[in-house]
Amino acid sequence: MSRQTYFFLKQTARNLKQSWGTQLLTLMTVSLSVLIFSFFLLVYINMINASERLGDELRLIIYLDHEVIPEMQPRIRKKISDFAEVEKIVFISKSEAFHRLKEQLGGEQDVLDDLGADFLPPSIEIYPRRNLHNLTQIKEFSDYLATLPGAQKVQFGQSWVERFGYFTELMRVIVMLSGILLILATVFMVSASIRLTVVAKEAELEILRLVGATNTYIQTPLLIEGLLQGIFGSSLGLVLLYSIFLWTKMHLHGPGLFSVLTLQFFPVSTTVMIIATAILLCTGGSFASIRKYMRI
Amino acid sequence: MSRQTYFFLKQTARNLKQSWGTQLLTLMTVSLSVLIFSFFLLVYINMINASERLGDELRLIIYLDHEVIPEMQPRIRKKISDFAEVEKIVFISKSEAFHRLKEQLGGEQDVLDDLGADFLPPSIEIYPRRNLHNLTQIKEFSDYLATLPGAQKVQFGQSWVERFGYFTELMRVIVMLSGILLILATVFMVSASIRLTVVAKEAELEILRLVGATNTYIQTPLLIEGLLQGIFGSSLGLVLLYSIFLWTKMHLHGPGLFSVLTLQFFPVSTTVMIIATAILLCTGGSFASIRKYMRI
Amino acid sequence: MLKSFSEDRPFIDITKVTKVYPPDIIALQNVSLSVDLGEILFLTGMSGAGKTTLLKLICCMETPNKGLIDVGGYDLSKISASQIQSLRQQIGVVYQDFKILPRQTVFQNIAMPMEVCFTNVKDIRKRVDQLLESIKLTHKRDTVAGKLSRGEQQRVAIARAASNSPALILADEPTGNLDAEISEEIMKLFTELNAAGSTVIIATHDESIYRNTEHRRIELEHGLFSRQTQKKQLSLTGLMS
Amino acid sequence: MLKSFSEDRPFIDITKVTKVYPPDIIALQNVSLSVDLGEILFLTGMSGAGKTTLLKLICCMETPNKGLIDVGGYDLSKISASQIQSLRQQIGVVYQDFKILPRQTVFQNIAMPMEVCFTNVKDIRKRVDQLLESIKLTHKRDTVAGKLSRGEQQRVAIARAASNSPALILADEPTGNLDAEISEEIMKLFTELNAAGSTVIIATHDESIYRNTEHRRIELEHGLFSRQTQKKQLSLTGLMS
Ligand SMILES: Nc1ncnc2c1ncn2[C@@H]1O[C@H](COP(=O)(O)OP(=O)(O)OP(=O)(O)O)[C@@H](O)[C@H]1O
Ligand SMILES: Nc1ncnc2c1ncn2[C@@H]1O[C@H](COP(=O)(O)OP(=O)(O)OP(=O)(O)O)[C@@H](O)[C@H]1O
Ligand SMILES: [Mg+2]
Ligand SMILES: [Mg+2]
Repeated sequence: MSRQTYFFLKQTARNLKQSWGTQLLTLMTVSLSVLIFSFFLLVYINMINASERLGDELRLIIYLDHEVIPEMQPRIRKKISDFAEVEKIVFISKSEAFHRLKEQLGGEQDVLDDLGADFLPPSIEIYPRRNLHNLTQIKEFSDYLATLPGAQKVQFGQSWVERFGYFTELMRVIVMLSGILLILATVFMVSASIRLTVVAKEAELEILRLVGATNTYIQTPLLIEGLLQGIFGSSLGLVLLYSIFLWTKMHLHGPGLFSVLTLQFFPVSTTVMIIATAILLCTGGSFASIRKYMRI
Repeated sequence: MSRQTYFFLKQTARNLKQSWGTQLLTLMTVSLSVLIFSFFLLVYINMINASERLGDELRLIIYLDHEVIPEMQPRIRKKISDFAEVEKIVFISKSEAFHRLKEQLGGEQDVLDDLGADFLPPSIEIYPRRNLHNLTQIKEFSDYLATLPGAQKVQFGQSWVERFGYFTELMRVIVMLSGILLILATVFMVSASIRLTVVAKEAELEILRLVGATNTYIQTPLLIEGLLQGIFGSSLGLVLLYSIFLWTKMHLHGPGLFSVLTLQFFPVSTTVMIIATAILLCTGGSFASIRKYMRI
Repeated sequence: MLKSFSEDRPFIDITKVTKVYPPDIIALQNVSLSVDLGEILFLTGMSGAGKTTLLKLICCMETPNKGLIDVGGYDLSKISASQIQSLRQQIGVVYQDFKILPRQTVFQNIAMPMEVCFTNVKDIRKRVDQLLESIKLTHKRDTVAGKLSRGEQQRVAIARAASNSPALILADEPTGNLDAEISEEIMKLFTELNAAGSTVIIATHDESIYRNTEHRRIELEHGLFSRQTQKKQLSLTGLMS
Repeated sequence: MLKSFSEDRPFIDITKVTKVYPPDIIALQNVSLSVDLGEILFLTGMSGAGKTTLLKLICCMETPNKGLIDVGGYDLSKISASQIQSLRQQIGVVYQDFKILPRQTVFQNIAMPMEVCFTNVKDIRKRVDQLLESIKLTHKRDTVAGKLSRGEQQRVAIARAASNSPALILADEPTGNLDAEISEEIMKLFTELNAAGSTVIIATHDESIYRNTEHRRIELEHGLFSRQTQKKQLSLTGLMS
């Protein structure tokens, strides 16, 4: 076994030396593919994060014709929660509403002094769960809330939600389509570079079969090669992605921006998964491509 | 010449028949590359459109301590325009401000009846030109406006502008990075498929040179092939893109969304440009790749 | 020597074999032949007679349409993939188109069959150097094979076939690009290998290499055996069908 | 016939040519030779002597390190790319490794040099069919060349070299894979071509094809001319250097 191991290492080293051009090409392909794929994964993940954060600001307000007495609150809570899961429900009394307005007016608040503290209607603020981001769903929810006893009018930042919904929807479509295109490109690139490698090795594989090389003898160096290429290629791709990520983060640094959105990189587990997948694809791809030489 | 033309057409037909696998691969590569490239171009163009449309909603408001008499307006207009080009400047008097608030309050407007029509300050609304989208620039402009005589306070939808600016910035970075990655992928794909084609043709080219084939004899069929591949490949890519475009448009169809954004396809000139570029690349690429066979 | 082989049977036994290439090119027709262990056999015949096809059948590169082939105790119609591998390790073939690797050195080309059998490095070096001397290419040891002349390449192909000291050597036109002097050297090499236990089959057009030997010669004509000389009185099984 | 060529000069004139392959492999050393128009010349010598190298120099596949080569009135050291092209259209070469296209048919392979000269389709067909008869491969006309036996491939290579009725034919080991009978046919073909005006140079090891002819033979040894026979009393310029 030790002599065999030595042979295989020698064989791999020789292959690497003899076909370093093709090897480098494959390495670059793997890096580029991993980079492209993980780039879009990262964009997608951050987009979802962002939409969740922005979704936090969504609230629906039910203006009521009279205040809800504390004893009634649990029943209304239940009625609301029955329809859709919500994050938080806040009951705002007339006076609370008045105080808020006052705060909002800031310097101008003395204009309110003449008005009674109860000129504003009481309301219920509802912060829906994050799964309720679709405009139609929000509208349905809003329609439902309008049927609650005492509800005068239901409001939500319709234009904001529409605009935001449009943005996320468009982003999702773009990311999805890019993803499909890029997976096609990646598949193409990897298969083209494997095809180039096999073309270069065709004659050698044929002769190896003819002098009676065993499957182990032929496949082991390929396995090692695939392993090395998977590891180095994907690591390189991920390092590049991380550099881009850091650059973007720095580039986008501005006051207050990160209160809205924080860019996040992959957790370690995802990184490991990406590398593992790359290794699997590299070895699997080269195995599949020499399959026809493995018969007899 | 007519016999030569016949020869070349025959040669091309033979090539296409003999290496249809590789030809198809190249065709698909060209299509995919054109698709990917024009997809991102389209996204970019529509993003710019969108940011212009959304930018329309940006306005700065200067609250004044006293009304601007109509005779002063041209001077102030000039002062403002001196600093930055603006789309529109609107002077709002106390009463106009009051009427607006009333409209905004809708049903609740009677609460204002007791207040004087002049409890709100007069203001100037400034709609900047589209080139003023950068947050820092807007801030500078806002600071400048604060120095105008009588200016109490300058307001703009800071959070909205920040958020929007963040979005467009992020989108721009994403589109830019994707563009770079995809151009890399495209270059890789095209060169890999040309390399595969040349590998397949190597022996034939060598022998053609050895039996004294002229440059015209060798290059003309390649030229025709490149032409065909450029035309069909890029057309296919563009047709696919147009299908995706239509699908996206339908998919995103919702009430009111298109008041904010309208998706647009390339004008005919851009389409023609893309096809021409693809043809150039296809023929240029294959010419470059057989360059070494053209010596001697 | 092949493990499963018992000495009382012919080493190669071909019975009524027909090989038809698609669509309908009859390369061999109802051919029977047996070759004894340790024999040297010449296979002659016009261009296109089926010599190469017969050799390809013996080393499992092609399968017959009809008939049975038995090599060293293996029935080739029932042989498993791993058995083919170990059989091929015991057969050295000089291909008519050489099949050497133009980008590997002469040494690497010749060492390949030994590397496949995990022979240790010292033995490989010794054997290759010894063979290089026989084929008079010691000075080209580390030259890339693609930069050799055709005759030199042919000699490399011969050395590769011999390198593993195989039980069976199939040489297809081994002297086609070699001059008389070197052809003689090569024949000497084959005789030595034969003396060391290898069975040798040589397909050739070169009259000079079989004219003065006493080995059996079989002549193929359009896929049929047309004539055979039996000098050594060894096997009588190889018959015109 | 080459346009720029005047008949009173030797057709090929090689003067003190040295060819060294990198790094330091001396393939030809100070070789001088002249070949007259319409001559048949045999080039012999051991494997690795430099025969192929000499032929490659004549058809511009390699450039000499020293010395002058003049072919049909062209000085090869000053020849332009388009002149090389028209010169090559006038030279038919049988490469030692054939260089036929395995995925094109026999017809396409043989027709190639004529297609390159834009010969019309009828003439191509006539010529190819005529050649196929000479090389006895009429029945393989539309077979893909990769599926032929080596000897058949060699004949295709010979037919391709002859197809354009070139002014000069360079045949490198043209009978290496052919039996005596077909070799004779091939020699007959070369003689016919020569009678029709082609100058023919044949590099070979096969004694039988030059033994009974009265053509000049030059023997190379380690890149030097070691011997030459001058039967026809034609040219005296080819000298040992
Ligand atoms: N491309 C090359 N690079 C390096 N050396 C070469 C190259 N081609 C040939 N040689 C060497 O030059 C010498 C002469 O080669 P050449 O092919 O001319 O021999 P040859 O007479 O044709 O032999 P053969 O009968 O074997 O074909 C040989 O030693 C060969 O190894
Ligand atoms: N792969 C193939 N497909 C179709 N026909 C083939 C194939 N290989 C060989 N043939 C045909 O089978 C016949 C016998 O071929 P084979 O190679 O056995 O001849 P050979 O005796 O070796 O001839 P040579 O001396 O020319 O090498 C020939 O007519 C050849 O054209
Ligand atoms: Mg053969
Ligand atoms: Mg030679």
